[in-house]
Amino acid sequence: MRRILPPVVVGVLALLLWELFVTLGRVAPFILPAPSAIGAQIVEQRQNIVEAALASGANALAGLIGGTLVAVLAALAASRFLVLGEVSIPFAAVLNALPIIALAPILNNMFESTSSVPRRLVTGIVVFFPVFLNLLRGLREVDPVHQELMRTYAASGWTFARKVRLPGALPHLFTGLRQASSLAVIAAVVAEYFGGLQDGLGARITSAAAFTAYPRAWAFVAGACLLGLTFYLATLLLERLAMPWKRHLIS
Amino acid sequence: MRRVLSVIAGLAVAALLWEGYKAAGDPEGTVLFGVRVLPRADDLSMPHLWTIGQRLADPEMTGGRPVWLVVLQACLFTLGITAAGFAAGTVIGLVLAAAMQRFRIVERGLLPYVVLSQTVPLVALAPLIAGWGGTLMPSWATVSVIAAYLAFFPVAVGMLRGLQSPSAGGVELMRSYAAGWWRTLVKLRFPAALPYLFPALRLAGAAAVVGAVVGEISTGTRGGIGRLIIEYSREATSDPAKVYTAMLGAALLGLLVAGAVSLLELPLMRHRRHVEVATL
Amino acid sequence: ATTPAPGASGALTPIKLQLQWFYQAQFAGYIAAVDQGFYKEQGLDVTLLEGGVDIVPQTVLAQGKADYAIAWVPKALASREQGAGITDVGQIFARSGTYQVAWKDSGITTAADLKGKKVGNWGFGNEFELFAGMTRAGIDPGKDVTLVQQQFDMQALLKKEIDAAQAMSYNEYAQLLEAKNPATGKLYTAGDFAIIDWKTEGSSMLQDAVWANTQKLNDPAYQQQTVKFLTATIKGWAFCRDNPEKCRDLVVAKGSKLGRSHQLWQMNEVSKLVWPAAAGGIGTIDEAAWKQTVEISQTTRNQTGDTVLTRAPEGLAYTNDYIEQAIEQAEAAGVDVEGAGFQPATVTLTEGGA
Amino acid sequence: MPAPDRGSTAAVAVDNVTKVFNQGRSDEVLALSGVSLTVGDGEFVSLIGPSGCGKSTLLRLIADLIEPTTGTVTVAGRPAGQARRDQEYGIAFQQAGLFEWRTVRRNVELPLELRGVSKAERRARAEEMLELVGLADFAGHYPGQLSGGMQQRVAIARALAVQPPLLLMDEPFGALDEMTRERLQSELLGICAKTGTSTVFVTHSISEAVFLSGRVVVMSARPGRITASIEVELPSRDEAGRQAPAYFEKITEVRQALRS
Amino acid sequence: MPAPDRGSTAAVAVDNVTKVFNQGRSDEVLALSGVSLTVGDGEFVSLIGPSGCGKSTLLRLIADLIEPTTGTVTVAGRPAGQARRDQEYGIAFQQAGLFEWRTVRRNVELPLELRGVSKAERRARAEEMLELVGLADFAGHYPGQLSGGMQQRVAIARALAVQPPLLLMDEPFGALDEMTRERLQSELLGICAKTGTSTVFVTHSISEAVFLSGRVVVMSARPGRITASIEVELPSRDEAGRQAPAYFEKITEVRQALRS
Ligand SMILES: Nc1ncnc2c1ncn2[C@@H]1O[C@H](COP(=O)(O)OP(=O)(O)OP(=O)(O)O)[C@@H](O)[C@H]1O
Ligand SMILES: Nc1ncnc2c1ncn2[C@@H]1O[C@H](COP(=O)(O)OP(=O)(O)OP(=O)(O)O)[C@@H](O)[C@H]1O
Ligand SMILES: Cc1ncc(C[n+]2csc(CCO)c2C)c(N)n1
Ligand SMILES: [Mg+2]
Ligand SMILES: [Mg+2]
Repeated sequence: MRRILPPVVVGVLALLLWELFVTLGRVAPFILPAPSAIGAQIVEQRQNIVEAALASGANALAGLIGGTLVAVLAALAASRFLVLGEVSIPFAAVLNALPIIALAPILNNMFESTSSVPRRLVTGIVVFFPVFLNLLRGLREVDPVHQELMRTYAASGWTFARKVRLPGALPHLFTGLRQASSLAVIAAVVAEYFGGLQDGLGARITSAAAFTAYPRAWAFVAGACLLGLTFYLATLLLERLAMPWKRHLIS
Repeated sequence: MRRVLSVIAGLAVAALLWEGYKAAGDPEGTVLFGVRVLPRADDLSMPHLWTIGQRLADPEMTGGRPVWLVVLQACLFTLGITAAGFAAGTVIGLVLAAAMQRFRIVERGLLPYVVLSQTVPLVALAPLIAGWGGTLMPSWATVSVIAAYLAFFPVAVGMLRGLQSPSAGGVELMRSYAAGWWRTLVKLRFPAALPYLFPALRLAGAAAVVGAVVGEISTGTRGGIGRLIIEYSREATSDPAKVYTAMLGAALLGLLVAGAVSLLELPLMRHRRHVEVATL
Repeated sequence: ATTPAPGASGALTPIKLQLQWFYQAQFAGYIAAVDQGFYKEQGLDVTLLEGGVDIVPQTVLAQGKADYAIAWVPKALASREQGAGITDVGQIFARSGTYQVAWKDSGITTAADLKGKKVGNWGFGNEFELFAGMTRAGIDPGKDVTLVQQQFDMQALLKKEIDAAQAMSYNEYAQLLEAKNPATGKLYTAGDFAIIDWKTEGSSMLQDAVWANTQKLNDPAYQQQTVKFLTATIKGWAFCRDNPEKCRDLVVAKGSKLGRSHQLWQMNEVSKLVWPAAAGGIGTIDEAAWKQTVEISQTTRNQTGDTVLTRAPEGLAYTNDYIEQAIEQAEAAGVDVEGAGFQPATVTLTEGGA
Repeated sequence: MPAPDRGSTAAVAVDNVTKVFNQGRSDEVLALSGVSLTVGDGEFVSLIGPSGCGKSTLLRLIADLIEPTTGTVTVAGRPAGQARRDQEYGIAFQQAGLFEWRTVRRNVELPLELRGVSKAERRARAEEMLELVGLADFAGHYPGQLSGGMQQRVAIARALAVQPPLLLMDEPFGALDEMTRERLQSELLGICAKTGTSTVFVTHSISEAVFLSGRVVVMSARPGRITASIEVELPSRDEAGRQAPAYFEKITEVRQALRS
Repeated sequence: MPAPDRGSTAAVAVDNVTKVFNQGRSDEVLALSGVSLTVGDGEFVSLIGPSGCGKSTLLRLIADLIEPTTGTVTVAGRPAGQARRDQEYGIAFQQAGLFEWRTVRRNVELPLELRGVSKAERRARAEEMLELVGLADFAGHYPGQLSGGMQQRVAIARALAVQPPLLLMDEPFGALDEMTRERLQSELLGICAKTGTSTVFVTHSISEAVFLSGRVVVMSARPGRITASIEVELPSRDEAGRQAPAYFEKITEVRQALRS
């Protein structure tokens, strides 16, 4: 209750102020629509919002899963072979600094703009970095006590990886995934911006905005926010399920 | 030095992969179950690296300036926008973090929205913010606003963690010195937060670049690299290598910003431990 | 607002015109009017604002950040419905230049043939003639075709990812003809493609028009200024009709990233859309064409089931008052405002439009 | 059993103090109940007791880092809050809590800096304090370059920098190994003797409490109260003292007080 | 002074061992030099000495976590490496080093799991060990839910799970407060007596070494060698023993050996 109340109060207050600002200030809807107008559009367009969110969500999910899988494999390899790790970390850091989203038009040409592959690829690449970098750090950071302990148990490299490295890196994996989850949604929506199938939230938002139908555009934006939030919360849930020991912590 | 070498090694490998795939891959790409899983390798989709290099040297249009110069100038323009956005985002992030640290209730009420703010697609914000151009601010500044919108987030979250990082002992020590909130902030919390701030700034730098590039496209601001990507990609049909020169420019921009942030960090982070911040 | 009487004090009135896309020959008339000093003659100092992907010119105009804007009629009418107070004061393009292009060998020649195909379009409200055409042919754009947003180039069609692509006669269509056919090593020719022209399919809508701020039109000074602006604009378009090469050069000098032969082609095609002008002269809004545009806007549905307009336009959506005065003044100055004798040239495209 | 009153010159006077954490909530904790304690001028008092008995709570009450629920705390004749603002005391914790971004010297200067002492004077005082704890040579080092014992010495120098009449220490040697610990104990005794500082010292170690203190105050848990106050007289406070029968006797006495 | 030979049944025999770290590099360290040590069957031997004298190094040599530069290490009559693979010993460190993602029970089961012990037997043995350290009720908890002392007890249970004839411990109680520490010491003695385990115990605390061990081995630093080996006989190893004069005498003897 103490955790829920303040954000709810802030949210309601902000919406009220927004509504008042728009109505009292006579702000035209094509500049800033009122929350009530957006709400009406959300109700009216709910079917479309859900459909578009499913399409964008599918892309985000595919990218998230694909990017994570590749990142996990790459991190395993890089933690196993030292040279690979040495090279990959600065390289990944450099690539991470690039505006990957701008790759979309090129990927559209290299693959097929009529399929969802290019935008899923963009999402996957965006997801890859935080997961890879965090997981690799986790895999490398093994408690020296654990390391010695496993040696006293005469455990093989594979056993060590399975019993110590992987579970020990789990918190790091989820740190990466938390960042990646909402990035995935953003990337999936923004990638739609560069052409391709017109079935997602990004296409709906731009098309509504082009008609100056801002309440409708913001209705889809609200859908995108909700989608991002869903992804984020789903990751949190997964994290709690995967790491029961973190749940039971006493201070 | 080692890092530079390994990045160069990585680039060389990437270049080899590119040309290798061009040589070995199907020009029409590989289609599995109706989905093209491997890209097309034809010159239209994947020009030779030397074609791209050549394109950089050639003039943009007959009698025009060479492409590399155009790209470089666009990069510099966007760099300016990015820097302004980065600076504004950093300041906003810092102020927010300080406010959230100071008042628990502000943190409780605001933090969820700070996280939520990043799920709003830029595409939606751009028209709203673009509307401020010309009246509230020069139109290039609207792009900076978009860059700042993306940049403030890692700073706010990372800095909040940093400001909260001093142990209870440190805080009690300052209280025993009868130091108020402000002095505690200046003498203890802020310096203690630096190891959290710099990784956050690196993220913010990358975010600002993305914001500037996408923002230029969205608001139709001329002169920058984002706009150039769109302009050149209109010509992808007849001049495919040109798009790639603009992409290289964007990459260069990303590197410039990342490098600048790292430089900022060097003198301040000697004798300090390094931490990793997780945003979100 | 007070608009100083031009010439009286010698000071020029600053004017901002929002274009709807990148600098290209589509806007040659305005570019020429600036360059040739036609606006200056009228006491106006016109600044052109370049467009972009997310720039909605009519919104910019309604927000008061431009004095006039160039926009397609259906999109502008949609914005009016959302509260943007704007009025069409000059219908420069008498007809639509939108095609749907397919490969000759695909067998697509009419809208009806699009059923079940992957159909490219631009979105952003540029797709309504296509949707109207399909609707008239009994195809539901939401169900019977796969809609694909085209990128900023024509790759998707050239690679046969889509079966038909949206193209402006003056721009994207030319890009197709500037591309090299890898099979022959030569440029593609018109013979390689089939064109669905919405003018012949009966679903064409009015395009580039000059829009003014409705509220400000109550101000006599703005009225006066509008007439002057339109007069100079007419001169600009007439100049380009008569001097296409010169206008091509002006456009290229503006920094258009597309090349010279491309812009000459575009100049020629655009002139075809302007000239010969509607009855009454360039910019006059033809009642029938307007009605058709409004009617299609109200009935055609897009993929989400929305129509462009939910009701007939209210208030002053268009007026011929100012363009008629402008035409009069231009004629008085010896300008041919009808262009009845306009003969399009034949432009040869080079690779990449260079 | 309240400690005997040492008169009005007392360095610390805790009078019938009760401390309740989270009052009125479900996780309410009665940490201290009816505690009275007087520390005379120049006296060295140790607080010992099982974990969670409220030793730190009592120390933090004296330092005015928290406020008593009932009762009063007086330091140097003033209310604790006033004494804190007047910097009547120096404090050190189990974690040295040095600021890693400041050199050793600037760590010691910190409390002076906050008092607005001039740069030259700050510097001189810091050097002096570092001399006292035997770290003059490390003034320019960063804390990360020092061992745990050295860090703890810097923390003590920092606590002493304002030359406070009262020193409050919460298990300052808890994290050190026994041999380093014994060395620092001797040093601390020397410093306190030289400066005439009164000291309240929280510890878990019986031998440490006995070796250092003039009086060992024993506390019991739940709710924390003072159960015994044992005066300690040793023939000497040095290596010989650690082997004196009186030392071992007092250790046994304190152990028994703790067990009871 | 080499420790006396206890015959061929020795649990541990370290023979003239030298350990050099980073040999041939500029940061070469001679950690141990000519160390010989024999631990008899069922004997409890403590290693004590200043920080950095090589106590942990010696223990890790016995555990075959590192290899001697010269000399040999024999555990239960076999080379140390063989003994490690045969899991002849259990080990515990200052950090409990529990796997936070495993419940207490599964932490204790881990060494059995790696030996391929069947599930049912693993479970039974883990319960038994937890019973022994008094944590049977916490089998289903995660380490994060336990206090430091409890964690350390789990670590001991884990070390004992394979019922090794030899127990190696490196400051296992170093991070605990004195009272918890004393309780665990008594428990450890009980367990060792019950199971007849031989023990090598590294500590910094003189009183701990004396209280626990049959023999205290004193080491000196740079290069680490054994300087004394003090046999300890106490009337009893309980609260009374901690107050016996013999106890205090031995403490003084070890302290002097350390100082010399
Ligand atoms: N801020 C707080 N909020 C709630 N309870 C507290 C707080 N601080 C201390 N307590 C409780 O008060 C009691 C006394 O705590 P205190 O830290 O004073 O014990 P201590 O004797 O110093 O223990 P230790 O020897 O472990 O340091 C404990 O039960 C503790 O849980
Ligand atoms: N892996 C290593 N590489 C290099 N030097 C080492 C290594 N391990 C230990 N040393 C050095 O060997 C010496 C003995 O170290 P060791 O850890 O055995 O001491 P110790 O007696 O256990 O000390 P402490 O009481 O602090 O635990 C020290 O000087 C240490 O720096
Ligand atoms: C995203 C996007 N929007 C519009 C067009 C097409 N376009 C180019 S010129 C023109 C006429 C208006 O100026 C139009 C509609 C495109 N290619 N891409
Ligand atoms: Mg305490
Ligand atoms: Mg050690």
